[in-house]
Amino acid sequence: MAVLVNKDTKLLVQGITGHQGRYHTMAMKEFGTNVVAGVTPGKAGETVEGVPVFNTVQDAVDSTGANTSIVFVPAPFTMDAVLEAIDAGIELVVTITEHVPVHDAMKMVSYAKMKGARIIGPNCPGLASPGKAKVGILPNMVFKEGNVGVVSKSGTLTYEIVNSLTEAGIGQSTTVGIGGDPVTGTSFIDMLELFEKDPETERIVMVGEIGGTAEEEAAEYIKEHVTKPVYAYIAGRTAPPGKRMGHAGAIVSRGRGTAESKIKALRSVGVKVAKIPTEIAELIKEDL
Amino acid sequence: MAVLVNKDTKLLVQGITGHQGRYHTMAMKEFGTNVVAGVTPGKAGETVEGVPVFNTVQDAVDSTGANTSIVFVPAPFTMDAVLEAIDAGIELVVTITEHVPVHDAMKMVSYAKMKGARIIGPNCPGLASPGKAKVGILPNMVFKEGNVGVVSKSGTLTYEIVNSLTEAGIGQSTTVGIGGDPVTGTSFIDMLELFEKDPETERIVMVGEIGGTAEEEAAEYIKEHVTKPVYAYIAGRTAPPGKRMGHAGAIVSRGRGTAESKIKALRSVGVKVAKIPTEIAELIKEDL
Amino acid sequence: MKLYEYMAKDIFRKHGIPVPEGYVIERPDEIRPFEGEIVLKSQVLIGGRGKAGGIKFASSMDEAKKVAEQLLGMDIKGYKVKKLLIEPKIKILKEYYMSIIVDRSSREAMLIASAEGGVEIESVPDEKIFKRTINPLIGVQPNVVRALGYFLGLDKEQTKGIGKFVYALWDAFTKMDADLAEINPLVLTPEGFMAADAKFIINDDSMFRHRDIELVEEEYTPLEREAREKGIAFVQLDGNIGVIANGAGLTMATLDVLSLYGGKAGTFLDLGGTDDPEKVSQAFGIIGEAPIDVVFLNIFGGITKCDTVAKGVVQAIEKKPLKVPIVARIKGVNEEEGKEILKNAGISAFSTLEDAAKEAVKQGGGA
Amino acid sequence: MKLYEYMAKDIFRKHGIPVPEGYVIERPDEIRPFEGEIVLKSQVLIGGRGKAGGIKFASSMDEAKKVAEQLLGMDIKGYKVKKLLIEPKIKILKEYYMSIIVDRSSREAMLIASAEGGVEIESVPDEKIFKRTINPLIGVQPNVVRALGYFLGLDKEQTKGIGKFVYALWDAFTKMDADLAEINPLVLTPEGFMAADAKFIINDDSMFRHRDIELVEEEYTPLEREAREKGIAFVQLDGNIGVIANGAGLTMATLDVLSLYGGKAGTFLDLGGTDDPEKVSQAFGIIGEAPIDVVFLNIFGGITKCDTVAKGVVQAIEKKPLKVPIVARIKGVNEEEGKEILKNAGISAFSTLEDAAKEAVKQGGGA
Repeated sequence: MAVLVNKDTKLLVQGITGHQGRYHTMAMKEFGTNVVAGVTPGKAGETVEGVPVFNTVQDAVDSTGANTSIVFVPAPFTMDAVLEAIDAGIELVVTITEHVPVHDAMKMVSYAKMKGARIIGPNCPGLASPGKAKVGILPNMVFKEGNVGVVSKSGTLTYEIVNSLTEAGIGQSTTVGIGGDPVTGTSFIDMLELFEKDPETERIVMVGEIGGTAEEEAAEYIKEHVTKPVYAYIAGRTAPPGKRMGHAGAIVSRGRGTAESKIKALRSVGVKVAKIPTEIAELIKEDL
Repeated sequence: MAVLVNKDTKLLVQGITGHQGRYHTMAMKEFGTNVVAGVTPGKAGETVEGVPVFNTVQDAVDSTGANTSIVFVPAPFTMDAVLEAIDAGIELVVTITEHVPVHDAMKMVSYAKMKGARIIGPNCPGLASPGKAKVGILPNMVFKEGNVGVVSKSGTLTYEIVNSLTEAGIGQSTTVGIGGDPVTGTSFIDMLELFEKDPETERIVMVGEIGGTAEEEAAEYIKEHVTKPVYAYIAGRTAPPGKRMGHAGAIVSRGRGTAESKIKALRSVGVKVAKIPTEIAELIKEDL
Repeated sequence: MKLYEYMAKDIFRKHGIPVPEGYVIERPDEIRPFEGEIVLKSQVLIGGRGKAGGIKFASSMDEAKKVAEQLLGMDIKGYKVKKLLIEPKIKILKEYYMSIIVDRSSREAMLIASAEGGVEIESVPDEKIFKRTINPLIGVQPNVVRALGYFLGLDKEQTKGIGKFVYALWDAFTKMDADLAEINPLVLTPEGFMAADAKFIINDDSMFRHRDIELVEEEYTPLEREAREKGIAFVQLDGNIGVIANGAGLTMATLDVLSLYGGKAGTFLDLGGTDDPEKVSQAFGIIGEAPIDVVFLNIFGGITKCDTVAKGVVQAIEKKPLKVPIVARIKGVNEEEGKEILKNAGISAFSTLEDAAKEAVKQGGGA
Repeated sequence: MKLYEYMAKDIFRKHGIPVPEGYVIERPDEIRPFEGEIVLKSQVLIGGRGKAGGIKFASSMDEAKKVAEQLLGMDIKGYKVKKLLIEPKIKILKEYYMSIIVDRSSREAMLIASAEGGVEIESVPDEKIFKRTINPLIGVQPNVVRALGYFLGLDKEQTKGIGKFVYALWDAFTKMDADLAEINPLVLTPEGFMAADAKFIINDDSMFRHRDIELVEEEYTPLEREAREKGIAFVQLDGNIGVIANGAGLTMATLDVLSLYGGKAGTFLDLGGTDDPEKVSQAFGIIGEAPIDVVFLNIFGGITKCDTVAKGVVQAIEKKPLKVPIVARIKGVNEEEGKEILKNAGISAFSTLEDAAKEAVKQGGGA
């Protein structure tokens, strides 16, 4: 077992005929993901990497039984694509697209909640369960099957950390990039809950960054609900207030969202916080 | 155990200072319900039947820990009252008010789903679990504690049927009037699911009426999911098409919603359908 | 409240839905000079008026006036034509169907459309009907329009055109609290899509938000209208037993039980939860005017007590005696007291619905 | 994008929020004749301009022009005053605070208000702040306004007045895709409530829906503005090491690691997922203009391969050589090939972030 994706995942790629859609359809198939359908309006009947393309998500679901979707469509149309997936009964919608308007993000997250669907992202690299399936744009070669669950706001930084785990011989159950936007469908707490329940996950790595209070809230949650060891890295210790560090959410403003506050909160509930990204592998090794 | 209400129910009465609110606060207390608070904007500090009144639901919840609400406020303001209850974290909102605009009903039902709350009604008599609690306007004296779960679209007709059960010595676990409006928060299927799971409920009585296809859908559900014996009565066999029989939902139009179709669907899945309301007690007695 | 076609089209126009430029007349001499051909459409609330001869064309003033004379006052399935909607005849390339309704099962709205327009949607096979629920909190989204375009076989430009239609119809549906907003046929003309016909039902419980809409009560009998004004739930039926009961479900059940014993109800009158003597009086006033042979009163006392209702009944008939006998069935709280009160007023009161129903059928001269 | 007060007030006015009748000037002689007293407000994006002397009053034309002359061109915390908003002085009975923000925790909007207006909301104790999340699909409902009225101690009439404010502010917040819409102080005047000040941030990712809004870029340095135009995520910092990395998280981590070894970053430049040589070229063009002593390139190769990025870097510096040395850290897919390419161009490339960081700090003359 792994969380959110597994061998039963039947993946639909929304925006499959675009550059990113095509490339990652191939990469996900190589990882072992069962990609069953693609959607691009007006392109029904085509195939991409052997995957049939449909005009609408409903058509794709009716024909292939797709239960999970990955969204590559441009930001102005992302909300519509996500709502279309939810209305067609897709249970997990992984939204890769960045620069999605924050009001669109709020609306689609509310709608997903109403309909009992889960959104990961927007502006996220997706997730990967080595040996099972990948729904995202994370590089295939950094992963190794194992028992550490990784949840992160970042992309490349996560690959770096996962790679260092793999190099240290520490495999992962599932790695999830939840995205660094202010409003995302899945939070640290959501993932902590899933990892805590997952029998295959023995340890949890959390990669946070400045901005918001999600890490502090996660610390509260860990205190009450998480029994598995948690390791963390928080990026942005030296970021000056008022400056947005790339991610829409990564900003220290009005005295909130500092790395110090997050690190303090996590340490106070027993989380081991690494000083540099690659130190996480070392901290885990010490505990093994 | 009973469904939806029990001894842990802490009830808030919205519109407590009105005529209906006052009367039923008394009646519910007599039934044994733990009525902890009332809300009427501008009336904070008053008491009704010994129950403290607050200006807002949030104030009431903060002060009393209310977890269930009954709504008596007039139809034009019902949606707002229900949304206020949901936002304050109330889990079960029993909406007695009739003549609620159907678009308001759709909105509040969607909102409840998003927030994980349950609405019963609008335009319903509420529910009663004898020996435990009543959240509604059903007459106290017709009930008797027992193992039959009753779900109904009607008010008085339900009292009549429950009374005949009681007179025949057949007690009830919970009786729920879901309301006869086209859009209601809780459906036959929702209640069948709860009754099927409830260890205290051994038999289920369903009181339907013409209009819509909820009874047909319930029959489908019974076929797949309900193992307990179900008994039904359907009102409106002789109602002419196109005429609304009191309830906003009770109308046979465009060939849909006839009593025949409902009775046929229910009989086909093994439900015993009574010809006259009081026959239900006899049908149950035969099976005992 | 069901609206006349011209009222529905007014609403459509206000919400941006293209409709033919028309006007309403009540007399033939109100027809305005025109070029080409016009259509004269009888304004009645019943469907199938075309087949019943309620829609005619004319290509000259003389002909138009003659046709108008013929249509005005005409009886269509029991409805008298009082108004005509006059519109230029439209060049129709293709007919579609579109509606938005309140969908009970999903508890959301539902968009329904078909390329088979102009016929009753019930007669169109399922696979030719497009159906999508629309959540009231999110509204119509572009993906719904795209799916609709593909389903109807429209090209990109046409899909854009029908999209405007759907958004506007949604706007009218939600802002005007509709139970139903239907366009049948929705026609494709050389100038684009247009609503050739219009059906619109405003949710009765929402009328307080739409006081500017002219009241339409044609669908009710005069007696039903009187009852509505008094806030009494009353339906006139074609039997001879006048049924009064408390609660809609119980009243329906009473009708059914009567029928089991060979009787036929002439009224459905739901007293609701009231035992206010004034209200009971009004109810008996309505029943008294209905063409019935016996009144059947069925009361289950719960919150409303049997004796208070009985007192109200006695007061009502003392004030204005009924010309027909009353058979009563009284059950529930304070049953005995209620029976006693009725008995003193000469009304036979039973405990079981069956016994009472049999007696009512007998007194009504049936079975 | 943060708006100037006068732009924010324009938006407020359009959405029905009462604001003082004002106008904007860029020269003292643009002041119009007035009666009574006016206020001259420096238009800068930084808070605390009042305390910094950026807001002045005047009661005659002469005085007003003198004050305007003094304010225009003034420096407030590094921001130059280019425009003044001229408004009549308002009679203030009481000051309140109100804002709507995007709330990350609830993933909904949040209405915040306080009877303690005119001061930074951060300095107001929690129990004096009203907070209610507003779901974006349902919007502001009357019960929220009621609760707000009770909290602020308003009477029924005042609650109605502030309700209009909240609905209008919600309208502006949602229609204009705001991250933040703030009124501080919201003032009670003898004529009712009014927005005395206005702060408005439009969500950057939503600007494509608001092309009519004048672009404000004052909050960025000229180099940051250039980068924004090229679509490069770039922030200028006050250290001397020019950091380029791929991915926002990794770039931040690079800054942090440098600091661990005593270095200080002068730039934050996130290449994102690109290995397009043109984009890499542009990035080096930006870095080259920053006042730094060494460039620190940190690449983790995943989807983007190390060697393609390395090729892009070499192309970029061949086209336009940097005046400072480059220290590189290359790790991940095709790491060795990437290192080889950089080595051939004279760039020392490390595998571990620690080693590379130490070298960069050394070359930058630090620690």
